[in-house]
Amino acid sequence: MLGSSLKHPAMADFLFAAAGLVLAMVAAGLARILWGPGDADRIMAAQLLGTGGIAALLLLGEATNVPAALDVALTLVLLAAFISVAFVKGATRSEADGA
Amino acid sequence: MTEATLYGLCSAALVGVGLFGLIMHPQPLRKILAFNLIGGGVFLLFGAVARRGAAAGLGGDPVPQALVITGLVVAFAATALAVALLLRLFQETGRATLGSDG
Amino acid sequence: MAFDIGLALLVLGVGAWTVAARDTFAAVVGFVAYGLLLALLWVRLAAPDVALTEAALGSGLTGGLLVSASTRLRRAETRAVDERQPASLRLAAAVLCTLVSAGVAAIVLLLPEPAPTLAPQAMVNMAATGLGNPVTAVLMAYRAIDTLLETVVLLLALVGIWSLAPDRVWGGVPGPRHQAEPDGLLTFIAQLLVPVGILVGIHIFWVGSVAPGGEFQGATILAAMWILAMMAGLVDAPAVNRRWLRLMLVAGPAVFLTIGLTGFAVAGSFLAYPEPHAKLLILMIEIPVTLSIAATLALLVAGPPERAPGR
Amino acid sequence: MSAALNGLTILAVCAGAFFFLAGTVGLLRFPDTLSRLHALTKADNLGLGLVVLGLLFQAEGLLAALKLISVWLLALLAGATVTQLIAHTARPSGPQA
Repeated sequence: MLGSSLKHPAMADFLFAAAGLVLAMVAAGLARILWGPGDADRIMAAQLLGTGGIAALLLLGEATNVPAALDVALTLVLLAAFISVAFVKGATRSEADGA
Repeated sequence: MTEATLYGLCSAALVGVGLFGLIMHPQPLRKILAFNLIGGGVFLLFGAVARRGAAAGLGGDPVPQALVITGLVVAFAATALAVALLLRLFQETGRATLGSDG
Repeated sequence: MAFDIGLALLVLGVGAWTVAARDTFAAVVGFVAYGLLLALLWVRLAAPDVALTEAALGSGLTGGLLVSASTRLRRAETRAVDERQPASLRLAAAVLCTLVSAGVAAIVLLLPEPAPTLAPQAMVNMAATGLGNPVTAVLMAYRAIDTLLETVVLLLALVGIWSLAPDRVWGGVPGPRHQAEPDGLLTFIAQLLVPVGILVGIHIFWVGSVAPGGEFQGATILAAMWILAMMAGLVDAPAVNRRWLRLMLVAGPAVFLTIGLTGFAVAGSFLAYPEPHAKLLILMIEIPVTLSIAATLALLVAGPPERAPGR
Repeated sequence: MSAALNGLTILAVCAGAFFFLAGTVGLLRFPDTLSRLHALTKADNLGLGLVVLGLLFQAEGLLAALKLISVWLLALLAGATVTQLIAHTARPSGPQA
């Protein structure tokens, strides 16, 4: 976890700053879109936060030398798709319930 | 201020925010959400304590970290049970509230 | 530090939004975002094992469960909206919550210095377990009793959910039957994601002995993939009275308990492992436990039986 | 050698961050939901791809590189198909369809 690295310290700083920047961008977008009128907008907002969050996570993991961040990113990608499918299935089921 | 203190304070605020939601929302699903929010805050407190205990080449004390993992699993089990109860209530009565009216 | 302050504020903001949102579904989406940010935060707190658990279970599986519940409850929820509480009650609640927050904050600020830690002991004794990941060593060796009881708690929750089934579908199949469309998009995505997800799940379980990961994280991913396959109609949920299913559910805790009891005979106390074989025994526990947890988690999400068992 | 790789990393990560920035600006400026989401999805997936590319130059070992690439591919594929699925469910029941 805290293994030695040959990475240049300036490189770690750069990646760290990039992680912060990407996260800030995504947060700005999130605030706008969570207000969106429909459910579909919102679930896509979460999906998009996912993309940016994963990018930030990968950068952070590389900057602070946590290789397991890759596994966390893989997990997030898989589970984000799972949540979206649960939404689609739940929405169609809700219509069936109402019919 | 260290990052452990910062995240510890963040966890304190999260517990308060979650508790407010738990008290104020009439809908059970919102209460379940708030309960999970509080859970996140409490686990984060453990995380801050673990981070403070960084020693022996580790970034944090593994014992509280393992406790958080156990806690997350139990919180999930409780959430799943609560959601199942709520959905059954909805199936039986067509309502998803606990109000005594109607 | 600027990054940490920003991340902490972001987590707080999303958390507050989850409470404040008027629409329940919007709040649930906020909660999913909250979980994702917490996973980032756990990486910052040097707890990658917890980050994995949060990503898989705290945000992922819980998120999926709440998303489908809130879409199903949609109409009931909108009907129930606006039972506004009186202002005096809101104020009282706000004061109470501020006090609780202040109390927790005081605890954080007054934590003893230097911080007590079990990290050195965990590292010193790790060689005896044959493991390379201290968190797994805590879960499977030092505090194995917690983990054993936890697997039992999961089973109890499942029994609770199953007992909600109406009489006519007792012991039946959870959830609706999802029809697969051979050329459908959902079938495609499931056929793609499920095998990859199973590989990732096994990988994360397997590296858990030496690196961040372990049985809970791996099992959660496997569970999510099973439910994904069910939702896409690739497989049907099993009737909960199937013998193989019941066996699969109890196999993990049963093996765990058996090896724990054997500890009395071979190493002097409950859940003690004889030193040269510790790693082998831990692995013998972990494999069935992972399968049992995966099945239990998936069935917890699937909910109570809704269709008669048939055949 | 390592300096050149570092340079490539900086270049790709900067380009990636730029796309995330562009996505957010598009989000704030486009008029309607659909075009906002359209722009944002494209920009974010490209941003993630460039970040992954940049980190590939730093990857230690084949497994790490493989994981990085799979993260991107999965995000791309899952994102695209899931967006389609959501669009299908959103259309008939959408309030202002």
